[in-house]
Amino acid sequence: MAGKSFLETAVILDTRLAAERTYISRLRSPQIVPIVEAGQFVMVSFQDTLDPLLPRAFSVCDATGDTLSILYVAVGRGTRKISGLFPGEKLILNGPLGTGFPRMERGKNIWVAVGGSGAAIVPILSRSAGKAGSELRFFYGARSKSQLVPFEISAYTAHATDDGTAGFHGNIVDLMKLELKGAEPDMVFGCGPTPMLVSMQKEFGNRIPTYLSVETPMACGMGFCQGCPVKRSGDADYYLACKDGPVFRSTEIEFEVKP
Amino acid sequence: MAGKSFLETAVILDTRLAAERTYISRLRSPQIVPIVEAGQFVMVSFQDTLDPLLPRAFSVCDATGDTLSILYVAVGRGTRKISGLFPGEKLILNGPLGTGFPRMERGKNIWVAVGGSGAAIVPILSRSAGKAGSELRFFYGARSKSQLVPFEISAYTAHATDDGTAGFHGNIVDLMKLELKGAEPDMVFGCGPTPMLVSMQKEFGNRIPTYLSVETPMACGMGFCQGCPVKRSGDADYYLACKDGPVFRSTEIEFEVKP
Amino acid sequence: MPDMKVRIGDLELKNPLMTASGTCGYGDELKGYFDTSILGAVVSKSLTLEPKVGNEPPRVAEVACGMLNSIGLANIGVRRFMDEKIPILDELGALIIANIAAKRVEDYVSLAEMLAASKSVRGLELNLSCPNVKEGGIEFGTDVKTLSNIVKLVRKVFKKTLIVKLTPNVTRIEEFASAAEAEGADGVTVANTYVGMAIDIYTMSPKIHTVTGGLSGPAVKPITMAKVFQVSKSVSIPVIASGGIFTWQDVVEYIIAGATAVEIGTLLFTKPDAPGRLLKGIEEYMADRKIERLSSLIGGIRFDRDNVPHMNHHK
Amino acid sequence: MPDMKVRIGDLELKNPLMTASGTCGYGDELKGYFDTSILGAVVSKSLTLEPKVGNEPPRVAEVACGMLNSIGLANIGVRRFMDEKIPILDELGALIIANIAAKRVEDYVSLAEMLAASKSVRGLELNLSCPNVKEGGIEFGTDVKTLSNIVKLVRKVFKKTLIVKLTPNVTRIEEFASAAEAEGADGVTVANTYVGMAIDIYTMSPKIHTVTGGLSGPAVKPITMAKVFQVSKSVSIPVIASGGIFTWQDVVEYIIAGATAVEIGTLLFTKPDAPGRLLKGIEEYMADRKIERLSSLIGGIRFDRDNVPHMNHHK
Ligand SMILES: Cc1cc2nc3c(=O)[nH]c(=O)nc-3n(C[C@H](O)[C@H](O)[C@H](O)COP(=O)(O)OP(=O)(O)OC[C@H]3O[C@@H](n4cnc5c(N)ncnc54)[C@H](O)[C@@H]3O)c2cc1C
Ligand SMILES: Cc1cc2nc3c(=O)[nH]c(=O)nc-3n(C[C@H](O)[C@H](O)[C@H](O)COP(=O)(O)OP(=O)(O)OC[C@H]3O[C@@H](n4cnc5c(N)ncnc54)[C@H](O)[C@@H]3O)c2cc1C
Ligand SMILES: Cc1cc2nc3c(=O)[nH]c(=O)nc-3n(C[C@H](O)[C@H](O)[C@H](O)COP(=O)(O)O)c2cc1C
Ligand SMILES: Cc1cc2nc3c(=O)[nH]c(=O)nc-3n(C[C@H](O)[C@H](O)[C@H](O)COP(=O)(O)O)c2cc1C
Ligand code: FES
Ligand code: FES
Repeated sequence: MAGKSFLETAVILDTRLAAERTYISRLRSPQIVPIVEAGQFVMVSFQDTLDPLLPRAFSVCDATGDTLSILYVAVGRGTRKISGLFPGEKLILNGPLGTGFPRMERGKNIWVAVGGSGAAIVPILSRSAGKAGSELRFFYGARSKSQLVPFEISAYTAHATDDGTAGFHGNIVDLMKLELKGAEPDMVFGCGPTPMLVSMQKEFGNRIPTYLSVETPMACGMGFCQGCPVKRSGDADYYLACKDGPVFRSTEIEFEVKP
Repeated sequence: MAGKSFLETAVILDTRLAAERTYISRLRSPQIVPIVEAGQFVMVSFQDTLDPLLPRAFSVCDATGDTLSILYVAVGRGTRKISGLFPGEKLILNGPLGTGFPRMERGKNIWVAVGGSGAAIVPILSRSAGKAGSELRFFYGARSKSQLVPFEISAYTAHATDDGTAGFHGNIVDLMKLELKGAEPDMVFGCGPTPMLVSMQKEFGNRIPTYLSVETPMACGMGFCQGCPVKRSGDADYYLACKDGPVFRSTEIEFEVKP
Repeated sequence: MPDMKVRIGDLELKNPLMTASGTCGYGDELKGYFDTSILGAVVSKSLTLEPKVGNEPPRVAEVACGMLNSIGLANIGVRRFMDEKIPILDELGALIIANIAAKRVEDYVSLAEMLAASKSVRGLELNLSCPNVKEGGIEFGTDVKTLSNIVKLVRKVFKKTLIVKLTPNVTRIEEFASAAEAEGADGVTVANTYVGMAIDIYTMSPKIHTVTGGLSGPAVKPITMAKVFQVSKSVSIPVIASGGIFTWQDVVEYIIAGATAVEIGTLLFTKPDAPGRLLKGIEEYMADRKIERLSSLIGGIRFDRDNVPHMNHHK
Repeated sequence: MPDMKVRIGDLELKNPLMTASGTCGYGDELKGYFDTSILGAVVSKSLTLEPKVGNEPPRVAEVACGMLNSIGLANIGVRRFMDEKIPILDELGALIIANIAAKRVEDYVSLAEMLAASKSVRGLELNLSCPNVKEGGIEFGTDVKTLSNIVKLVRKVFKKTLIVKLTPNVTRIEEFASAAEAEGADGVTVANTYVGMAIDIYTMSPKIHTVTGGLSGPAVKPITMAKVFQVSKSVSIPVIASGGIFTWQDVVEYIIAGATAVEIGTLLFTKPDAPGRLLKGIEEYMADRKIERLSSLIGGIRFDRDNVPHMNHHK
């Protein structure tokens, strides 16, 4: 269940292009930063415009001091608009929202698969693993080298690209399967495109505790609209991605297969 | 009749606060500048947003070199948004549009009444009077001193304010009536709130050639929508403010009196 | 502090701001964002006799100045609402209006009977207009006789304030409003969402699982404004406006058009703390213009009947 | 260069882009902004037998993602259109579709006869749906029998492509489309503007002289999309989509929903040079996806009939 959250007008400190079409914006957000946990998200909306109308969900990418950052790929109206804002301009943040990844514990080994904008969680997870004393290994996939954000983290990071321009030539789950032959993590986390999550659920879900951050359309992010159902496994009922998730134990949910 | 016009993506050079809530933005607009005439206007619209949806009409305030400026009072969604743009950001200009003030001739005396955002025409009129060698006198009214833009022009300028904080205490038409006792201009121009124009039509329209720049809601500014009718005098038919105007000889038009 | 009180039937609201059904869960979710007791009323999500899981995803999609939804009346059922949510709402000081939906006429009556028994439920809003359920729902709302029948039967068992929420997807909404009035409704809500649709051109699939969904948000405001105006000229019971309110100006506009109260929906998704600001804006507007009672603004539009094409149709 | 040709009746358009009636004067005004011959067709402002001065101002007002208009069919009359405008349009290389409106059934027939005589007029669009005139206009469009009668009589005198422009302000637009088809129309335009309204809260006056006006622009796109989809499933003649097209994606979306061609309206006010960019966007989309003929996209939406609530109503 979601805990306390704030609606905060946050000032943009800076925005940098971190990889192809991929930006990281840092915002001053003193209320949200101290209480956010890895895997939680913020809903971002604009002042003084009806276009876009609804807030956009972004995983918190990092949170330290009074600075919160988000990482996003500029694909549509919301992200393109955020990427074009100047330092000093304002966004409205609602957060932290949702249920993040489970607490990490000292000495535990956790493997984290990320793909595309799912890489947003790398910095915040590294930071909290550092605090908790767990061991992280990142498996980071993208279509091509140019789309990989070069994070400055100490954790081991393996890359995979569809076109073979960096790291393993192929998809990230295949790479993990290879590496899993010689090791057994305590938990697996995943954040990225749905096909990646589906494949993680299938490959690891039944043998390793696997936690997946799912992405669904969301109108509110707060449990107001019932717009973000995620099928409960073995049940006709739904979870709400925004409150019960976005991170779910992979055994709890079913992905709907498009007809 | 309107002549040639351009649709031009113009870069904002700078924006300054010129009086209370009143801004002057300068834009690089090399196609429109060389052909614009005093009293013509541009339709200004935004890239990449549906809010606001329609373009906004602004009288050309000044045009020199490749730089066009507009003067506006930040009252609504369009003007507030323009005032917040940074140098380097872009607007789309469609212009020059409409029929401006009549050509000025050497040695002629012209009195110009302006009020509120109608003051936009002061710089461009001064510039073209300078070229033509006509004598301008400006009569500039506002609610209060803080709303008067201090233009750097050589022409005689009399001020009037409703609250008496600058110049004549009262409205601009009354001031002109006083001054008219000792002089007789060849033409009178007016640009400002409709009540000012109505009163000019009534006071001077029948004895001095009087040209008024009217403001009506406009959707297109180009004669596409038929949205900007102005009643022809003594006739059931309408002119279009955007093509036949916005400047009309005061004897040609009737202002509709609200019931 | 100006007087913002308005009446619907026997019910006095401290101000005209209500939440719209289905846009703030059961109302209890609002408490994290503002003091819920400042609202005129909280309208619950549409309640059904049995819990409903709702439609398959995707259920929501953004469009220009609006959104499509097809939630399919997902809700916890009337029983759990009464047991779990009403006590919370009571504690928050919210004035509760329950919104109900059903596929069968009898079920509306059963729901109304159950809710009539709760002291905390001060009014009922009949959702006869959900465009996203396969049976009942919109059919009820687009047939005047069925509407009359449901209102008549519910009226018998529910003596407190009874509001009928109308669908806008009809040629002449006034006929439905008049039918509700004739059967004793205390007010009509104008309106539910508009049938709309959006397609992802890359996958060629509809953006909503049910293909069409309900359009809400600022996009619908001018259409709903015209309907509020028309309905308010056709009935003498209060009209509650619902559609695209995003600013305090929108609230005032609806009231001038003829609304007695308003419901805030989609706005809550973007600015969940908006109600306080809306109330403040209205207060300042009233103070600036020396309007002492908000009720004096209702239907205050200055217009000439002869100018309105639709008002001259039946001459 | 992909094949964008589409057919409406006997008429082949080089691409599906048409201008919407009343949004580019008589079409001749476009020439300052782009080469008019790139369009599939130019639709004239609604023409009446006699010139009309139109409604009193204010006639236009902006609303969220849209605008209201109440022009009242101001136009130069069919005679002057034929004498003065057709020669200009011919010279510009535009394919001309004349749009006509009238208050009396006989006048539609007279207009159709006159325009049938012009070789340059390749098609006729009947405006049975203008919401802003006091008699006729919308009344014609909201009564199936009158619509059938007009289409039948016009069909007799006009043998070229005949299109009926429908009002969206009805419960079941499919019934009107089917009636038009039954009387021999070659296509239906879905749809004209939506009855809407806006009030200036400071003067308490409507922002449009006629109080209500017609809503157009992106705001209406999802509603019109649903209607295009529904109509295209109900008739087998081409559907022409009109409502809120602002990007090339909007054009593709309508075509996937079931439209054969589209009309561009309000967009022209903001971006009068847009048609070239729209065509380029569609071309690139087709090239990227190796779609050779645009006509193969028409109605290509992937959906499951069982999911659509409205399609199950009459089961
Ligand atoms: C819990 C959660 C966390 C999230 N975290 C992040 C995050 O950290 N970073 C992030 O970037 N996003 C994140 N998202 C997604 C985010 O909320 C937005 O949906 C996304 O950024 C796109 O928003 P937009 O406004 O730019 O695009 P929109 O304007 O809303 O829509 C653009 C959409 O149109 C489609 N589209 C457009 N062009 C094309 C094309 N050429 N080919 C195919 N499809 C196309 C795509 O579906 C695209 O998403 C998250 C979502 C959720 C639910
Ligand atoms: C030919 C022509 C030339 C023009 N030239 C200029 C010019 O040079 N400079 C200029 O500034 N404008 C000019 N205008 C007007 C301009 O086009 C815009 O209408 C105006 O700037 C407001 O645009 P906006 O988008 O900011 O306001 P919008 O968002 O379109 O609407 C704001 C409107 O709401 C109303 N409003 C809002 N708040 C209040 C309030 N507190 N009290 C009363 N009413 C309120 C007012 O009517 C106000 O205009 C011209 C118009 C025409 C037709
Ligand atoms: C996500 C969502 C869910 C809704 N659920 C219901 C509902 O359960 N019952 C109902 O009567 N109306 C429902 N509505 C309609 C709203 O109550 C409201 O009438 C409509 O959204 C128009 O108002 P708005 O534009 O302010 O959102 C829902 C609307 C949305 C957006
Ligand atoms: C200013 C204006 C004038 C219009 N005049 C006519 C008209 O004369 N005849 C007609 O059939 N439709 C008329 N329409 C409707 C348009 O042709 C079009 O169907 C409608 O605007 C929806 O498309 P859009 O959202 O792309 O503008 C008019 C629309 C506008 C905005
Ligand atoms: S996004 Fe609204 S309930 Fe989850
Ligand atoms: S503003 Fe469109 S015709 Fe004048």
